[in-house]
Amino acid sequence: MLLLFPLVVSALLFSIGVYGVLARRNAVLVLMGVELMLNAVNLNLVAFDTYLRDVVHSGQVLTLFVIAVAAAELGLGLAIVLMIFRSHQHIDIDRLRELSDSDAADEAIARDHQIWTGVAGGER
Amino acid sequence: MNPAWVIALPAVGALVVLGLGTRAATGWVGAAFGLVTWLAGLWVALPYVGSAESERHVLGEMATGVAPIEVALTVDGLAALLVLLATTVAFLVLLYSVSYLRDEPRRATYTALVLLFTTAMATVVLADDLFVLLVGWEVMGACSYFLIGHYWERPDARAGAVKAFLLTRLGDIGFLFGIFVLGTATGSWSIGAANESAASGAMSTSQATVAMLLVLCGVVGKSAQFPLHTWLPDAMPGPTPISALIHAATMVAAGVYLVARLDDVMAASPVARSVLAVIAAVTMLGAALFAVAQDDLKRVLAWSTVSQLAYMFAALAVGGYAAGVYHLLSHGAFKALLFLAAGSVAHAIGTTAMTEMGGLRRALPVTFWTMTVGFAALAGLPPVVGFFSKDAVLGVVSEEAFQHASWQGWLLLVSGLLTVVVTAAYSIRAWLLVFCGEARGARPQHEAPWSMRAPLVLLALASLAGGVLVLTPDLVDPLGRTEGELVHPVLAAVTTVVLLVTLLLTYAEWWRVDGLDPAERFGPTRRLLHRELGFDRAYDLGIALPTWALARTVVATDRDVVEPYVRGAGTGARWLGLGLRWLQRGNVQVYVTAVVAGGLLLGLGAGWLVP
Amino acid sequence: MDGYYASYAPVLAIVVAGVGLVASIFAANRLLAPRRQSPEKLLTYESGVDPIGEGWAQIHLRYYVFAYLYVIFAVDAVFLFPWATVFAGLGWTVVGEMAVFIGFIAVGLLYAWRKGVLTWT
Amino acid sequence: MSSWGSGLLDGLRVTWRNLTRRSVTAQYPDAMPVLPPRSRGVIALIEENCTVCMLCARECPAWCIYIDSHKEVVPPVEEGARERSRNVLDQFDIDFSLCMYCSICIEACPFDALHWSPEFEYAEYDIRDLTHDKDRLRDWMWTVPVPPALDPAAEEPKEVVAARKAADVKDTAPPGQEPKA
Amino acid sequence: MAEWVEVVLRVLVVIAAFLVLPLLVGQTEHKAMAHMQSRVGPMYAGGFHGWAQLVADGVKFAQKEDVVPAAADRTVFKLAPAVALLPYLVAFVAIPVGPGLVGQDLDLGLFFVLAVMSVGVLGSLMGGWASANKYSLLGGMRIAAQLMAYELPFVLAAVSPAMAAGTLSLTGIVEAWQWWWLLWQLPAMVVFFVAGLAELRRPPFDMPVADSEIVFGPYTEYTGLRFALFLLAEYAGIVLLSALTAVLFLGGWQGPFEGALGWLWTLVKTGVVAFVVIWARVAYPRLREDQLQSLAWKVLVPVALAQLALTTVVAVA
Amino acid sequence: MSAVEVLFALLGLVAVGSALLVVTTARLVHAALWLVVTLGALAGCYLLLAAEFVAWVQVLIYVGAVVVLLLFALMLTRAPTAAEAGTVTANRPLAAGLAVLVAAALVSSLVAGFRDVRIDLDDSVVGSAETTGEALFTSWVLPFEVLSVLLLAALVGAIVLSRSTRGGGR
Repeated sequence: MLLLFPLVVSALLFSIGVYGVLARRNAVLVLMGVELMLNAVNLNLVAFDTYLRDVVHSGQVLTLFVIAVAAAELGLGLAIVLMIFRSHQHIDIDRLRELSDSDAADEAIARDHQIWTGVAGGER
Repeated sequence: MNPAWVIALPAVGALVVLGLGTRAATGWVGAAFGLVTWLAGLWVALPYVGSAESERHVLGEMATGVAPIEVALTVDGLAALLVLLATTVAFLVLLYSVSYLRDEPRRATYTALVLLFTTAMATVVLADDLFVLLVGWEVMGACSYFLIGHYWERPDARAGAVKAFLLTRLGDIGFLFGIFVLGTATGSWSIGAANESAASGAMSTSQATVAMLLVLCGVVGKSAQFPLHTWLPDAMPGPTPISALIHAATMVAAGVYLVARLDDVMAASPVARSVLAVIAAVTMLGAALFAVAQDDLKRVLAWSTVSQLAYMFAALAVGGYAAGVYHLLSHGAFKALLFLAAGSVAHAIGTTAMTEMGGLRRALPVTFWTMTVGFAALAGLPPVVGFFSKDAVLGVVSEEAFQHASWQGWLLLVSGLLTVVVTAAYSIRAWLLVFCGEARGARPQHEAPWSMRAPLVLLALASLAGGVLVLTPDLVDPLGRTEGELVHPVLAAVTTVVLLVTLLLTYAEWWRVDGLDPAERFGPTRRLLHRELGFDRAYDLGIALPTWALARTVVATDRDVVEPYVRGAGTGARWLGLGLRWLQRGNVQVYVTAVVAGGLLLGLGAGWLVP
Repeated sequence: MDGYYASYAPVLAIVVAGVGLVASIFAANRLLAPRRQSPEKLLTYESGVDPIGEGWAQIHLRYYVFAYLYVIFAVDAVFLFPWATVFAGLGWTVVGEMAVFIGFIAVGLLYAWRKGVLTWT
Repeated sequence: MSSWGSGLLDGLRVTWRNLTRRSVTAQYPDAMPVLPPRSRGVIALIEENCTVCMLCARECPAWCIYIDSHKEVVPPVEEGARERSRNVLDQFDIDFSLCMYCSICIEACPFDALHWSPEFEYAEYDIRDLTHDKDRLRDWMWTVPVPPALDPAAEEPKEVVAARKAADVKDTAPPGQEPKA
Repeated sequence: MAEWVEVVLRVLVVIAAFLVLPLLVGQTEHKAMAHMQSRVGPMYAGGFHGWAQLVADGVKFAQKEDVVPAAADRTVFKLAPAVALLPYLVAFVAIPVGPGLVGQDLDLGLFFVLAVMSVGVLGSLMGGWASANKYSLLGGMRIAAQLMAYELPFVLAAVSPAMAAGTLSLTGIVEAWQWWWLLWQLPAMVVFFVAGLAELRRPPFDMPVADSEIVFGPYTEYTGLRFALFLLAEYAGIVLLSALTAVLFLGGWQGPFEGALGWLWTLVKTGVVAFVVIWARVAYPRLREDQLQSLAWKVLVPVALAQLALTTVVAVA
Repeated sequence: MSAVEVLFALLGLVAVGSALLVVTTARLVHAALWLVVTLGALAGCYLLLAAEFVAWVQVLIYVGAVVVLLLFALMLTRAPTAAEAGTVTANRPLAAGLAVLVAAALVSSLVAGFRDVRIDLDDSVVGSAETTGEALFTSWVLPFEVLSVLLLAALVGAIVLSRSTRGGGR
């Protein structure tokens, strides 16, 4: 079989995953995009393992590790998403902007600055 | 039997105990595991006590970049003795703890940690490979951290735990590099290989020196020798049985054990031996002097441990392998006894401050008699075991001084004899303050229950009978590493006379002004000693304060010099930032898009540029 | 009937056959069954009471926690299978490796137990 | 703990014992069931006894009795007396798809117009057919069994006691005086 | 060419077994359960003791109207029964009945069966969600939670005989089986069986479909043939569980006259286990959801882990 | 093309097609179900690449567990049966462009690099449980043990996250 078969499938899956991560609004769907990308990597690993006839089976073993790590990672990610849902009642990524550069954020930074350096009063 | 059982059993016990939680049986289950471990220890160790044979069990092998790490255990004469010591003391401590911590809410973790501690010590003792030893060594450090901080509600316990952890860790860095040096020098991580290559001369003197100096860093930290000695007394807020465990058989003994284990490498490096001799000389006298001035019974004992460990190092520094090991064993017995007895006192009156004690002889007869034996051993009174072992140490030191006329020998001999005096003084002082005279503070409620008394009696018997070992030097030195006898009659007579004079003088002093603390005789020096010559303060002044000062300078420089520029840059940046601000919208996906696009550009660029 | 691919031929065949079977059952049903639909009949069934709101109800988070517990342990259990086939040949070292592995996870289980997560309240 | 395990075994034992015994199921359509006395199969109506007092319909918890009537004027019994009006039953339906066989209507009837019949085989294909009109209810009356005999030790029925008292009074009282029942 | 014929034949036999054996179990359940409750069960269909009752049921189901609620997600709703059923069919391929009498003897047959069975949970979850019904959704979630909770002891217990035999091939496990394994692997067998019961949502583990609480869980909205497929899946599951228990723990075709009657032994053992499944349904009351979860996590998982340790020690020593 | 190649091409097509649906469908649960199809097809691919064990692990873990987790999360965060409006952000055209670019870059470089390279599939199992197990427990012990620590950490993390909700917000 042409090595290109799995490689191209993997590349396409990866790009689709990229699209999913970038364009999806629902946080759970974004995580699905991540899963697609991870699976693309796994396919690559397995394909090269078979192609190279690796004695220590790096590809397959790493795939197992990736699957395990991905399961743990996804679980924690989803737990965080669920927490966000509890506090915000939605999980739209583009509406979660606590970390944006806003005036409120500026003030918080100034406050922290004061605490750390002991300088009374910011420049504002 | 595979020696791995001695390591595995307490580990399993720790898990079981942890699972039991705060049930009533927790302590007993722990003690049962202690007993089982002790039996396993007996089984494993007894055939090798006093035998020149050794047996190696390879459990597995791990490949590394250099030499493979062999997960291997070795039982030989030295290891067997220490296995016996460690498992016995651990069992007694566990038994003792059943009653001592009866009402303690955290006794599950406590018992589990004691068992884990035993596991770690057994690992250290049985390890054939330096890395395996290091694993035990570090687990022991972690356990001691937890146990010292057992009463973490108390600030002094927290501080003591952190201090112990940091200081021993400081030394362990050196130890780790020492292992690397040994490993690269011999091409193997095996302790036996290191000793062999040193003995055969394959290892150069400079390699041995570097390695041993680095290893000594770890040893000094673990065994609380100068200059890393300050953690041990501060570890006293931990539960008293733990002190017994740490001081007698495990943690601090590990340092001595390691030096004894690497005796051949040590012998290959005169420099390392000299360094060790200086450290031992300074530590033994200094620590003994500190012990004189303390008001807290456990602190007295702690300093005495430091001082006694220095004796062992003194012996090892002049090649007195047998004397060092003998003193290690003897000290293990009587120091465990002393601490457990101190615990019994504390259990009865609820404090360890000697200013609160006095006249406890009547109320606590068993504690009194056993602790008297302990103090006698500590002071080195014949015929208790301490007399013989100390005599053995002083014997090798004096041989070194007289026969080889080396400055190390003289230094150690003078320091050792002075320490004998001081040790006798603080022993009898503590004895007097605790048991004689008027009751000063709390009245004892009760003598300890049998599970606490039994270990005391057993250890006291061991201390009394331990002198017999002198008759069979092969037991402690089966390979005949040290020439010469363990008994030195002349020296023994001299020290005994000195000792008795000191005891009488101190007693007379106490008798003269009834019940006065003999330490008051030191006058203002006492306060200095009480503050332990201000080592802590010195460390603060010498290390912490400069660091703080540097930090403050940096802050000031930053604020007054750098800040205006920064502010100027900041103003400029703010204008820039206002322009860029719209990018910073908190939308993660926009950021990720940028990252992916950037990565893609880089990749494409690399593809283009690199043919 | 040997060789790797041949050994999976029946599996493939049964998947295809199964899909065909289910499809044909559904097709038969389509032909045989009557179709008389009314809005009443298509109403969501809530024990005879008219349904209120949509078919979604707030569901407790513990479902998720239990599922996650399983995922962790399933990942764990998966490694047991290759281990089961090789451990007898490779000896105690491999047993020790797996003991450490399981030990860690068991500590997790113990932690969950002690924290009361395993209690469905 | 031991009780927990033994409970498990008990469950298995009991079911196994039942499995090995003969089943007690009545093979109904093949063998008719033996009904106990006073079985509540269906409600029968004696139209003649009904005075359209509506007590039954009002007491019915399931609202399954439908009664309709009209008034008729009855000529005076004797000369000079007032005319009387009386209710005539037009419709008496019981909807057995609603009825819950509680027997309240039968207890409530002051004139013994309603009775239990043990007949139960009146299933229908159409639910509407389960509403029985007064003729059908009347027909059920023929299946109403004779009340079972009283226990030997039972109290005498009130009616009998009253009747006997009346008879005694009649026997002993001087003629011309009607006894009050 | 002959190979293809053989493949087709094997597949046909597997499908036939898949369709017939669950009916047998179902009929046995009808009758045994009735008698355990002092009833006689179905008596008419087919004449002799109602033997054709389930066939009649099937015909009835096929004629019933297929109702999809207006609020439901039609596609998912319709696909769910198939997703619930097919994994069991596929898993049947790897179950050996006798030496060589197997759909396909896979090298990692045990793992294959477990992996395929774990897909079935999706069917219930899909059905529960797609019905757009609160009871269904809750039931679906409960099923998924229950399946996941019990999958773990199930898998752990299944590893034990594989460890003992040193292979994952089901045929290999039967061949390595010795009679004393009955004792050695007893805890694993109990855990496996109990967890399997819970996986199938059989009473006493039928909380997620408890009719007195949440109607019929995820199957509430299902009618006709689709409902029947869910039922078929349940009974196929019983057969599969019983066969797996027989193969993993009871020694499959091992027994007297195993040369000629091996296949019969497997079937008999399977039948006995299936009967116990039915028996348990009659004998025990339903567990509450909290009891359900704590049984899995606090009893079965630790026991399974302990059994693993025991197996390891005995196998290596 | 051999049967294996045909099958692989088909499975690849299924995987890619359903993956596309995963990221485009407007119904949340459908996305998860399409993901099942993708993962299943990938498991088939692994089977064809003779990595037997990995394939069934993929089924057991991904299809049997991870997807259920995803479905749980979707159902806990309200997943209506009807199609939902606005499941994609305004970022979409940019994202699509980028994805296409990534695909083009990857595929073109892969084609350039491995144009005529063939995998030799000689009907032998590359990844049976035994071979994988041996590799895993002899050469990969350390990462394997580290993995257990990671799983423990993840477990504790999830428990902490789920418990902190009881105490009520910040």
